[in-house]
Amino acid sequence: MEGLLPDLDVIRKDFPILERVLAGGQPLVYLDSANTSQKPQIVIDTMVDHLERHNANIARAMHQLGAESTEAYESARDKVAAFLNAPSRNEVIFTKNATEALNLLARTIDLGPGDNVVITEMEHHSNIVSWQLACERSGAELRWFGLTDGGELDLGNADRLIDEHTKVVAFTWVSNMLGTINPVVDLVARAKAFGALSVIDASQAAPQLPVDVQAVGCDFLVFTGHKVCGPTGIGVLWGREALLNELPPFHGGGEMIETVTMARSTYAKVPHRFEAGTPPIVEAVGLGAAVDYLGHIGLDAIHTHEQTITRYALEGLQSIPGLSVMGPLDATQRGGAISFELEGVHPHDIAQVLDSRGVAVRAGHHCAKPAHARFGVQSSTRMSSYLYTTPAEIDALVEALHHTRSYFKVG
Amino acid sequence: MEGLLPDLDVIRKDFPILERVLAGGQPLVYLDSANTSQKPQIVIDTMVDHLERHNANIARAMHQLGAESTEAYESARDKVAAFLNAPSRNEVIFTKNATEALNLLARTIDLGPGDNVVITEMEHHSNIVSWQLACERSGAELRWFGLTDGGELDLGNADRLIDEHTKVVAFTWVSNMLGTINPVVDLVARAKAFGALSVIDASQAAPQLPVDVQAVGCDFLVFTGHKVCGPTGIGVLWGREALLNELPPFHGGGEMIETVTMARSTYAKVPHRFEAGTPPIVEAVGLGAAVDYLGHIGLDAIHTHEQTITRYALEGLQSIPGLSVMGPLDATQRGGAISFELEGVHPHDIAQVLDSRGVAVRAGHHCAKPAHARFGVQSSTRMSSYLYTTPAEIDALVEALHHTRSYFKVG
Amino acid sequence: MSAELDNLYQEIILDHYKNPHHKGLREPFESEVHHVNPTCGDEVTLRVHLAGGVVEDVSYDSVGCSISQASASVLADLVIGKPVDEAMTIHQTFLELMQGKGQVVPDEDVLEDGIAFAGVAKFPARVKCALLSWMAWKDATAQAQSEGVTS
Amino acid sequence: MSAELDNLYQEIILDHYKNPHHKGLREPFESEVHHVNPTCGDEVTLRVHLAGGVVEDVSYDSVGCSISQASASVLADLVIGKPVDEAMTIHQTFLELMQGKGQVVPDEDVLEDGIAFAGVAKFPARVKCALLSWMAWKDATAQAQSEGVTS
Ligand SMILES: Cc1ncc(COP(=O)(O)O)c(C=O)c1O
Ligand SMILES: Cc1ncc(COP(=O)(O)O)c(C=O)c1O
Repeated sequence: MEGLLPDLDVIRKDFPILERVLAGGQPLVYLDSANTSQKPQIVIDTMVDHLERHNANIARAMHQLGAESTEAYESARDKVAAFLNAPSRNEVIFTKNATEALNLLARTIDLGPGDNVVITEMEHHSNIVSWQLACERSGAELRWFGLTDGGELDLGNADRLIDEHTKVVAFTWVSNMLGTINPVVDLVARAKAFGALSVIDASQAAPQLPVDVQAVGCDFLVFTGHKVCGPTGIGVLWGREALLNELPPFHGGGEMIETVTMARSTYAKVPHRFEAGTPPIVEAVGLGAAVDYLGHIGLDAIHTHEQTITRYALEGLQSIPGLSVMGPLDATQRGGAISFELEGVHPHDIAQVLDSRGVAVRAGHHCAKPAHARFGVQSSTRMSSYLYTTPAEIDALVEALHHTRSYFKVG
Repeated sequence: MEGLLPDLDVIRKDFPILERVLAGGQPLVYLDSANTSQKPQIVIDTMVDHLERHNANIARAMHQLGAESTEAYESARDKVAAFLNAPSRNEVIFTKNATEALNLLARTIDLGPGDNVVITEMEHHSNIVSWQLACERSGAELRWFGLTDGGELDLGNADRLIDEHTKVVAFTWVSNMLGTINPVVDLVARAKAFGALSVIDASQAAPQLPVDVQAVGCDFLVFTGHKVCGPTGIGVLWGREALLNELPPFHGGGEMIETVTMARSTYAKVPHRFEAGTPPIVEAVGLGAAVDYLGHIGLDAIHTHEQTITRYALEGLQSIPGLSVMGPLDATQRGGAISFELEGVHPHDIAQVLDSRGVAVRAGHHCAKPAHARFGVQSSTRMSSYLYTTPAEIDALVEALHHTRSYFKVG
Repeated sequence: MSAELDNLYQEIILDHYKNPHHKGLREPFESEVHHVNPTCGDEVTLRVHLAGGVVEDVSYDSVGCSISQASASVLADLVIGKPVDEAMTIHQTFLELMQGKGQVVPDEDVLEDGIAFAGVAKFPARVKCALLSWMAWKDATAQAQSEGVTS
Repeated sequence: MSAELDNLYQEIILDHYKNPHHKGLREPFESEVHHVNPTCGDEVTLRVHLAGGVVEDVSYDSVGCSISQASASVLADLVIGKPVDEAMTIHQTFLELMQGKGQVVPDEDVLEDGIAFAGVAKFPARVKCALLSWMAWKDATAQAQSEGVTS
């Protein structure tokens, strides 16, 4: 199939879990990568090497292990900066996940009554609830872009939504439910026109397409480590250096200070300003190995692979009677997460039957309840591919869905 | 030597890094465990097994890997609950580190003008700056216990410090700089007498002595994974279930919700209430293995070992001309972190010379600037032992300190 | 694996799913609750009508998977018409079955059609589905009882 | 390892440490800054006096390790009396040496005693010590210059 990663077999060998055999001797067909990606051996080995040979606290430690650990942690920062094409390494803040990165912004960007924050109806809960809470605390107003029936942002009333009182426009690059790829450059420009800060949630974009913060021109961007082949416990907040240094501190603690007395303290500049306490060291090191791994394969090639698999999956899914795909139907306009409904069978039950055949998908609201509500559904089933996904795995999914229909005697 | 862990040699074999050979062929003498502990093989192997065979997102995933991962994560919660003797597993909240746990409390406990928060002068910056920021935001007043010349809490004015306007009394169980073990039961009782919440920073206590939240009677207690043989990226907030469920949400995002609409959301109960987003899954699993490991050796035995090593170290250090130890001099009254000054040589320079002999210690303010200021010093050198420390390593330290004096031609 | 699956989706469950008993919201009632399974979004609105220490009616409206739907139907069958105390005992028995990780042998005398849920206990992710309406019922009953006390 | 250590603690450094040049805060000055190394707590208060485009005086008070103390002393030696431009070039040269991870061969003509710091570049944790007063001096000089422009 044209467009697949050339050495797909070799790539699959990089991921030990893909050899897992599940109950009943079923081989694993992992189609839940938008939830979390699997980890290549190199990421695991890098973490093990760090823990077994170089483990020490960073920055504060003056000894050889401390120097090695600090060097490993800080070079992960360099790798992430390169991954995002960030102008400065200081702009890369390590957080615990994308959720923390979004909440950091929602807690530190100054908002007040009369201000408004604009989000969209297709956001992940992390990019909704964080701003709801910020608006409750500050008295600012929360506004949002609605969605078209085709699952795209409805920009029709954009000129009324974003105005001179808009302080933040926060939106996802790629929807984790609908797969929609949003016009980020356009949205950033609209925010900028009114002097609002733009915040991009790249949690689903960073795994599958090249992210260049300078080309996009946004003010802040976040992503999460465990979806880009890295470990859990690590996420990234990127922001323009000057903006970050103007934000008040978030957590108070070790390493974020300049000086501390009992009466008052002063704070360091970024990145340390926002990295209070012992950071996720081995996790950052693992993330560094992960973005290196992705960079080595090439984000363009990964993107083409995802689109190829997605096109094949869209075809296969639509061949199933009673199945309807939500979101854009053109594979070139979407990411690799495909949510769908199957008439007469509840998503949980679909996922359960699929699981009995080793096919792992997600069922539920995928932390996107408002997007589900918009389409009048309470939950859906989602398959999501990644760089290790093969067409044969899509075939297994399609076949298992046919089986599901006959199991529940629908149609 | 009476009091050492019986199978010290065997225990040392559990820690692969202890075989590291440093520059110049020097074996590693790791005396920086209060900064971060080393990791036993079982913790590393448990993490690797999780990543290679069971990796999936938790709670949300309906498939077999998801069930395995959720089971691993939730049983880590059970293990931590047992480690703390918590009445309910729901009371164990996984955070990123102790710093985040303290900041979570400082952000969510309701404070206002007229209220006060009482801390101590021997706190780690994480338990100072978090409350400074909370007091700045809320208009509450920050008060603190001073220290005696012997490095203990000065409780002389306790009755004036804690009063009916006190909302929080937050203090460390064991000082990371002075080693002092504080009278936590007494402090909790004083807080309770005025209806104030008690918050214990057990970051240095949890590694080395049995922690029983029911026996202590406190309201909240925090510790950090990487100091108890666990990985970085994971910490614990324990709190009474009813109190935790009354606190407003901290971060908004996935898993902490009950339901979400664009207009408003409702929130889950603990523990999920405070675990927004994908948590540090493999890190929690690693922490579970770590507390199991410690429990297997026995916290009482570890405590005795630490005291034995500490006593031996105090003797050895005090034999060095010009060296003065800060904090209590009675090994039974203190933890295993020993900070000291050496006349005529700056702590950096001491640490550097020690490092050239493979001896890893910490030099600086150890994130306890106010405690240093109290004793009129700007920085100190700190050695800290752990369950794998041998008397021979203390001998190596003492010898290296003699060498340092001669290197810098002092005395 | 198909055997495990058939064990989960017993005919009884699928029957209750296709033809749920007592479904729909009815009057009179002393309390109404709304419960959600936060991870998957399954929802139930459930009303309880008590009279003279007896569960006179349980009515509900719900969206969710076969397990959560069938379990609401079985719950209603089991508790309607029973003294509250006895209904609570049934609740406890069902709870123990669900939390038993597949090790508990169900008591058909107490649970009737509910024994079909024994297979669910082996699927931790689905236990919450099976318990959704049962937890709602317990909550609603407690509210109805305290209403009774205070009014 | 002792060789590496001797390479770090060159005699010149230890001499400057024991007998720092130009130490103490003096008048007149156009700007004073206070810099801290947040990780270890080393501090320096540093004053700059410029006149006619020349660094007339650099005076300082500092607490810290041998490397940070000696480097302040060497800095003062090197820049006092030099045109600001030339002093900035020396600053740049010293910075490059420190950030060179031990790969840069120091230029004795420019750095004089400063070449003794070549060994420090191999100890990443100590580079900040060596740079503390240099960063403070650059900051203070920039402030003094902008003072000059605005006043
Ligand atoms: C007493 C004490 N409290 C809090 C902390 C903070 O822990 P962490 O950096 O893991 O958040 C530490 C260790 O650095 C500590 O020693
Ligand atoms: C679009 C989007 N945003 C944010 C998140 C949150 O990421 P995390 O749970 O790692 O914080 C996710 C994934 O769960 C996501 O898909």
